[in-house]
Amino acid sequence: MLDYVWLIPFFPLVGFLINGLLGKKIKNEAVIGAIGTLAIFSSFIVSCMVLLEMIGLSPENRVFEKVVFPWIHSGNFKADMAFLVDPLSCVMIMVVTGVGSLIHLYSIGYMHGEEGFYRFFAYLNLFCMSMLLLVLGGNMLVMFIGWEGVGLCSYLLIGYYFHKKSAGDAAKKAFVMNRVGDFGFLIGLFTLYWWLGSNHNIWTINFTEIKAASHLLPYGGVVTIATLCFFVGATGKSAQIPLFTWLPDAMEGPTPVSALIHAATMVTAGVYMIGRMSFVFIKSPETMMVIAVVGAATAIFAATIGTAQNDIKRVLAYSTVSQLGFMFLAMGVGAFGAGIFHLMTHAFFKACLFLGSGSVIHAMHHALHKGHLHDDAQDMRNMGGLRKAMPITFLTFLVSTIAISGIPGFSGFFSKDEILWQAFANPYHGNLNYFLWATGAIAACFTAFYMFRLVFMTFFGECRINSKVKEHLHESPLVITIPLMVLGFLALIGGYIGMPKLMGMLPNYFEHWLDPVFELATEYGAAYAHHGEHSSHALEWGLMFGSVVIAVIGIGIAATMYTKNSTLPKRFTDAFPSLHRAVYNKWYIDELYDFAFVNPCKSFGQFLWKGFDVLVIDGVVNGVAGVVMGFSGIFRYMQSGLISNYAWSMAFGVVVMLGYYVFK
Amino acid sequence: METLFFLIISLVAIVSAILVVTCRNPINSALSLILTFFCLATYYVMLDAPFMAAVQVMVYAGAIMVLIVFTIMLLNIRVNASKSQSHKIVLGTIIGFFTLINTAVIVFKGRVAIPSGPLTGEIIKQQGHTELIGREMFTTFLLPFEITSILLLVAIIGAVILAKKKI
Amino acid sequence: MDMIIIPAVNFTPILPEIFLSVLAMVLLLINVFVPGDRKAYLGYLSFFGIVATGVLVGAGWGGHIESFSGSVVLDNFATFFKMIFLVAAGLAVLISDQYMEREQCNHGELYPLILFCVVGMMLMASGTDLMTIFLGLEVMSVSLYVLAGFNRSNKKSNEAGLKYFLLGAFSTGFLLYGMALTYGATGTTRIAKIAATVGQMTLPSTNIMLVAGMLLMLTGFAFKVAAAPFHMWTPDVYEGAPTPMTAFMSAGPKAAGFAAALRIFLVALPTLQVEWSQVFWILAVLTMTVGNITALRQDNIKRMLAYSSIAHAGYALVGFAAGNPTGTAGILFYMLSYAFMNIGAFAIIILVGKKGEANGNVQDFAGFGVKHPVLAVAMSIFLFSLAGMPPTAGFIGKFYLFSGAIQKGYIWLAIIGVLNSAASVYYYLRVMVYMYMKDSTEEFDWMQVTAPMALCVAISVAGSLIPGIVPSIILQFAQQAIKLI
Amino acid sequence: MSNLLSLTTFLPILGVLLLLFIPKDSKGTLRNVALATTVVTFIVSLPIMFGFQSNAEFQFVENIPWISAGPFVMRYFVGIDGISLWLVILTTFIMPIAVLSTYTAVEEKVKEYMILLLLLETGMLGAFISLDMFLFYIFWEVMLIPMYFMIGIWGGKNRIYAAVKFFIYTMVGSLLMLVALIYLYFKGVEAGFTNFGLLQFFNLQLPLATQVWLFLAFALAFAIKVPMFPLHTWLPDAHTEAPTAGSVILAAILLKMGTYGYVRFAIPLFPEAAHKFAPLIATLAVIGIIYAALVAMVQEDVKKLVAYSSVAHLGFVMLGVFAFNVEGITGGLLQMINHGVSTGALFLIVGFIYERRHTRLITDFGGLSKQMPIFATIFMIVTFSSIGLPGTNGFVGEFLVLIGAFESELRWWTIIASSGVILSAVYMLWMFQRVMFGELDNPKNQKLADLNAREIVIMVPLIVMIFVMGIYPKPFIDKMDPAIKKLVSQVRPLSMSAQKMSEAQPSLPSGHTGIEMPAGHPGMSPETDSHAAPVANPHEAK
Amino acid sequence: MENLNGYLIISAILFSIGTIGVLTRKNAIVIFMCVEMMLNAVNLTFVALSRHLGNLDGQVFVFFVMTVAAAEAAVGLALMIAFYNNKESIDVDDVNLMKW
Repeated sequence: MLDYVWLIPFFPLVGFLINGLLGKKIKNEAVIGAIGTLAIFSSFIVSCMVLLEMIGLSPENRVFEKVVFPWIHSGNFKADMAFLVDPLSCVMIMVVTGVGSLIHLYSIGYMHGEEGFYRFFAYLNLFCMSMLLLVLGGNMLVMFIGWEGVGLCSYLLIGYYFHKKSAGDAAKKAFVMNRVGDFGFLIGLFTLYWWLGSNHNIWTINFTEIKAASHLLPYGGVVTIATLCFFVGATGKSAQIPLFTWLPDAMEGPTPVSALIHAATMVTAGVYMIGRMSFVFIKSPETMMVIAVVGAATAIFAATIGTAQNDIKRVLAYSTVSQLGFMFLAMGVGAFGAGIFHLMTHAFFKACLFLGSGSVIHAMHHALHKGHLHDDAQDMRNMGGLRKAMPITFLTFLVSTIAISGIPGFSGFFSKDEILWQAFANPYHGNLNYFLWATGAIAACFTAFYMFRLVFMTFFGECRINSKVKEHLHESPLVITIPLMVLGFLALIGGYIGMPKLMGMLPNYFEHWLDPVFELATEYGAAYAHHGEHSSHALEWGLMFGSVVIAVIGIGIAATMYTKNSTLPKRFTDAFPSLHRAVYNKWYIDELYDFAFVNPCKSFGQFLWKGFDVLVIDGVVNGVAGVVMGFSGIFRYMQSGLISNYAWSMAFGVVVMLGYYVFK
Repeated sequence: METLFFLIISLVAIVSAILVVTCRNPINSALSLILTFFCLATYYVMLDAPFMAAVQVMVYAGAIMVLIVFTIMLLNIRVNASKSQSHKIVLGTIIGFFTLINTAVIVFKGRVAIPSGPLTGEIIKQQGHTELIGREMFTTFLLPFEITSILLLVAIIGAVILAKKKI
Repeated sequence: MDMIIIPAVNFTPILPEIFLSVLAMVLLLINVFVPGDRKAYLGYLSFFGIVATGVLVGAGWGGHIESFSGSVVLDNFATFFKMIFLVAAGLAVLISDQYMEREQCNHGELYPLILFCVVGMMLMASGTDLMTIFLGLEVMSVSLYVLAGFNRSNKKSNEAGLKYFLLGAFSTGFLLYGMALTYGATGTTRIAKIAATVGQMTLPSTNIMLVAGMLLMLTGFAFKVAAAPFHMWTPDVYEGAPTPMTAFMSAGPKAAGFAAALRIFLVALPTLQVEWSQVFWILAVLTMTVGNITALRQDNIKRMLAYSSIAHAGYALVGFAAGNPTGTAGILFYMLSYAFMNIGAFAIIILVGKKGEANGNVQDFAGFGVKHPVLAVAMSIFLFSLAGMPPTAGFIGKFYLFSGAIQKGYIWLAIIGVLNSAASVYYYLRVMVYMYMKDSTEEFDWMQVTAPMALCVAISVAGSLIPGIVPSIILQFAQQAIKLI
Repeated sequence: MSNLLSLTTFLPILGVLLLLFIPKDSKGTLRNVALATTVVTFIVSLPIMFGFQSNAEFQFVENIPWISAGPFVMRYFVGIDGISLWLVILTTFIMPIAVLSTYTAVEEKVKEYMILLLLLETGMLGAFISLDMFLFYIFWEVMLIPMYFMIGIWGGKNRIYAAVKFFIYTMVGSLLMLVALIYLYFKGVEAGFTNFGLLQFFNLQLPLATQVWLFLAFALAFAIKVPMFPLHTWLPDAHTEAPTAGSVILAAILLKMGTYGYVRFAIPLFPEAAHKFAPLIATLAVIGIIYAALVAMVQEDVKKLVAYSSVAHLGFVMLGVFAFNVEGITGGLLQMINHGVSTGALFLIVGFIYERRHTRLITDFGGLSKQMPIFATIFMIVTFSSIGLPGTNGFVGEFLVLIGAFESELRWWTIIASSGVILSAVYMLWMFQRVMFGELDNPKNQKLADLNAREIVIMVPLIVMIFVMGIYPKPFIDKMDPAIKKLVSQVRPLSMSAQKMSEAQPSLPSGHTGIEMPAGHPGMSPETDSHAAPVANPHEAK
Repeated sequence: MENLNGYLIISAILFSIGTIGVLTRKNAIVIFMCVEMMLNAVNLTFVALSRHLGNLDGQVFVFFVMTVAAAEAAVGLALMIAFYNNKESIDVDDVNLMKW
């Protein structure tokens, strides 16, 4: 089956082509939806088979490379359309195809009746294909196809409601920010390629070959540069500081898109990429530190913003940013396995959350539509008390919320706790570890707070929606709720495959599975790891307990503020108006970017055009022409028409000529 | 003696030449020019070229100048035509002056070819200037001589075309 | 006292001249009997005469005969230039009748004058004696004075004639003085003997009399070819003269000036090449620049082409400055091509023009391209050729001229030349802009394309294009012509 | 068929002759004949493509005496190698598209238009196949004429200014090149050459000072044509004013003349000077990339925006070419073709909406996606191709350019140039968004018709090319590879440092990297890489 | 012949005066007369040189120059008459229709 690994991205491609080219003719939503879903589901099946086959192999043999066709061969440079299957990509394809299939299914219901239904499915399939290319790519360039491809699909899907200006803007913003990241990715790629090539004559961008040659890479130095560049790429794709602002805006897209792309899969590409090249990243302590710090900072930063948002999807978006921060934190502290683990669990519960919110929005929208109201269907201030109307949604949502908050027993707990523990106990960052841990813990607290704030505002309390339409609120159809239930279930149990050794109930399958991928990194990391303090089990237990407490505190605050004492939030915002405004406006980051980059660029462009291009360059060009023309005028008036002048000119010529030779 | 004569003639020639340029009245200019031509004819005699002198007087002073004077009369040009602008005179004179300097230097510094021809004063006297010229003209310079006929024909046609009242 | 025995002379070298002179005289006689509205027949007659002369001239290719005790020679150089004159004259004759008819000055004497003018030019090209050259030049000039003022009822034509005459006479003074000084320095007027004498001189360039003679002769020829600063007459005379005569003047006498100058400078004064190259270098730059730049702002198309003609003299002077076979062959080629393209352009101007030299502005060409596509294409070809765009003859010509300069090491001269060439494109394009890109309500319904006109345009198009595509057919002759000097 | 190249080149002239006999009112026939001519030309050019052997030799060579006078011998010497092959094919490929695009766009003076188009094709093909420098120059200049008329007659409001500017600007450069060309020839004559044939001049050893001047002259001419910053200002004007087909050809092919000129002439003829000036040219190229992108960003006219984007794209080409390594030059060449396809398509797209709305101002549009879904799709694909999205042609070229440049001494330039990748996304997407997204609020836009069959037929080949070249560029690269290697070897021996470096390092066989890697082997052991190294890099292996 | 330079200088002076005349006078006929004076100056040079060199070429040349002068006079005066008929003036400053 491994030889047919190319089928995995191929099915969605076929789906894309069918829906994209013929979708308009087909018209029948069921058929279109079925094609789209089947395409990705077939991939899922193949993925499962691949996974099984991989499991059947011994751990050290779990690397398989497949060249489908040669792509760019020029000079030293060789890039094939090659796929790499190893434990890491297996995890990813499973997540992508699995969650993807569910979301496709969900979309059939959610997108029902939308104009351009076929377009949506086509894009969705295209996205899956790109994402699969990304994770399966056997070299950086194939990965880059996927990398950009998912950006493209993100663009297309965010801009799905293209008649809305905000959607268009958001789409463009997403793409451009991603491009900034891509720029970093490319430079990183170039640096690595060039350095290995020129110093060791290993001209390659193949992951396996780089891995084989990675012992040649120095610690720090050029690797730091390259990895930092790669990391810039990761921040763009995974919405980390400073390139995170596109993700909340990306919520302009349909909700399944948010679930699939902006929560479960695409945004994790950065994490995946770092995991894929862990053996390179680990060689640069500086980069690792930067990653860890950026991850932690993003986690807390986005979490703070999340506390003040009213749009249900925006809260989730910031939550996503924040959770991605956790993953980066994990990568940065060398806990690659934990990061990927969190990636996976996050995919489950965040997809569930988004789909749940989609279900809510769907219902709200439906209700508002029936009532001919134009209230915002996504504003939590219009919701409340939905748990009765939408029990399944509520339940799954709640499970996922608990998971994300890090309550023991749910998937999020295992992964997040592992990250926090590693942040504290990793051997790489010395004293910085305390800060990392503290930041992560506080972020976790915020997470619990805003997630429960969300739950409380949406599902608990009184229904704040216009009473006229209250009776129109219904649970969503099965096609929507089935994915919710599946995902909710996964959010609940997904964590058990990666239980910490500490708990010892189950072996940490997940970490073992990924071991072959990351062992080299650990080996390299050992070169500069501090082996001094051996952390005790007690400490680990203590920290775990602490993090649970923190989460509970967050939940408690949320409960107090949004169920018990509903005036509290208002009082709070009144007490710190500027703080609230700042948080509500996302710390004015967008404005800052506008001020620092966008507007200067535009005005610089204007200046270059009107000022430089037209005035200076064309001015010179036309100026030369003007000067020549001016001379033309002068010469013309020398031609006075008077014979004496003409004769004078002739005589003058003679005199000068003779004079020169006579008096030479 | 000859030098003195030469100087006197030169003085006359130059003065009359200046008069050609300075006289307001074209008729006066023309008459001064005739005087210059006569001076030149004198030079030619001094240079053992009596035939040239004769032709000079006949063709130039006689034919051409008569033609010019005749035209002046015909056109009845007002004597006191407006004066030339002074800048024109100044600039013109400057150029003329430089021309003179240049040519003078050329004359003084230039190397004239070594006399190599067969003709000396005696031979000219012996054979007669006219005959010598004639012989040259009909042998060595036959073609140019023929060309002059065409030239004159063209001039005639031209003059007719341009000046005849009605063609 | 002996009889003067006229030596036996070989008339072969001047057969064409004789033929043309006789033809001219015959035409003069016939003219008396041809009524005013039939003067075209004289034109046809002279055209055929010119063609016949062309055959005669062509038959002399390859020969080398001196005659009239060294006053004249038949060689390839002369033959080539004679062909150029005949082309210019032939084309001019073709376009004359219609114009003269329109301007009501269709006097039969026109054709003999043109023919005499050609005789003069031929003598300039084949003369090997300063006297022959001088007289040839005068025959040409006197004819041209008349031709320029031929339309005597037209004030502009009058002025043109008078201006040309006064300035021409003035320049003759310098030319003559130059010849006198050369005579003084070398003791002869025979070009071959001058060459021999100068060749024996030690350091001829220090003999200021010789140098001055050379410079003054150069002045005279510079006037004829309209090189700055002796060019000032050109625009006025070209504008005022009857258009066919302008066409003729721009092609024929210019070539004749070059012919004579080439023979004198290359054959008689090769030892002074450093000096005259320097002068021509500067003259070329001045001429090109003044011509091109002034042309930029001209509206009257004749005047514009006059400035353009100055510029072209400048290009040719580039070849002259180079003074090597490449450059000089380039001059030969260029003069021939120039005759075609320039007269062709003037033919179109005549066609577009109205009585009284009206409709002669660039703006009047608006819409021409639509109404008369074929003629407009022809005009475009002429203009592109003038601008030196491949694949026209003008390009090859310039290529050889500039190559000559480069071969000689005058890179800057070539660069200035090409920059000029680029600037010149503007005003040539301007005509095309009006022809094709400006709309006009003008119907051009007064235009009559008579057969001779059409023939002239056709020949000119062929002459501007074919040498551009297969230049060898002309260039090899030019090369041989230059070799024999 | 030894004269296939000539046949291809002069077939359009045959078409012109045919057109001359068709009355000018039967527009349909005129168009069809022109189309048929270009299609036939394309078909005739196909055997060239398929028959082309992947080696570094010039193929389909014809070498006939042409001019021989004085010191000059010019020959009709044509032939193609891998570098020119694709440009020839690109030309024949674009031309039918260009002709087809004029079916409704040009209603007046159809005959003249078609004649000019065909003449232009001959000119362009001629320039690409010429191996005689003089012949090249002739074609190079000849191309100007039809283009000048196309802009000037069928152009927009400011067409005359644009046409004249285009003409004179280009002329200035090329005339200086002519001077250099002649000078070079005489240098060749001194070295014993007897004609203008290009290939022998590659072996001419010129002192550096001479090379510098000659290179500058050539470079100027080509830089104007490319156009490189700061000589680019004729381009936006020309593009904005030109009719659609004119813009398409201008962008797709004429601009390539400049870059082609560098590859074919300026660099191999004067390798040392080229090396010397590489930093300067790279700087200008990079400035061009960034500058043009910034300027494009604030354009109000779609066409002008695309025009500026051309400047940026060709900046990439220049950067790649001046990397002087196989990757860079391959990338540059691919980028040339890509740009031809993508930007040609963009101009066609602009033409489509211009035909419908008679405006190109971005603000006049908005929300067209709704009204014109097919158009929107095509537009989007082309936009992304222009941005250089992986999977489309634009990426392959751009990437190779960047990686090639990064490998060479132009590392820092590459980094700056790469940021052009961001900017290109900004301006293209912003434009796309403003035109296609948003509310369809302008009433005039509300009844726009989507693309008709003809327009789709025009676009489909381009779209196909966009993907084919993006996904499977191998055939393209394979055919051009030997020629590029040869070119690099012509240039490379002079940069000793690079050679020394590769000699000093033990190296990996470049033949099999990773492809044949057995499954399940996580990389090779360190020993294998350092020892198995008989052949270093292909530069030496040439 | 010792006095050659004297003749040559005289002719140079005459030539220059003629030039000045051409440049400063306005009357076309006078200008023409000045040109004639220049030609005569050259003639003097020719004759003097011819005598000095001992060959007759120069003198023959002079003969032809006279012919030329005559021909030019005929044509030139005819042109002036034609011009006068149109303009009622023979002033060269009135020859001003065409300029620039």
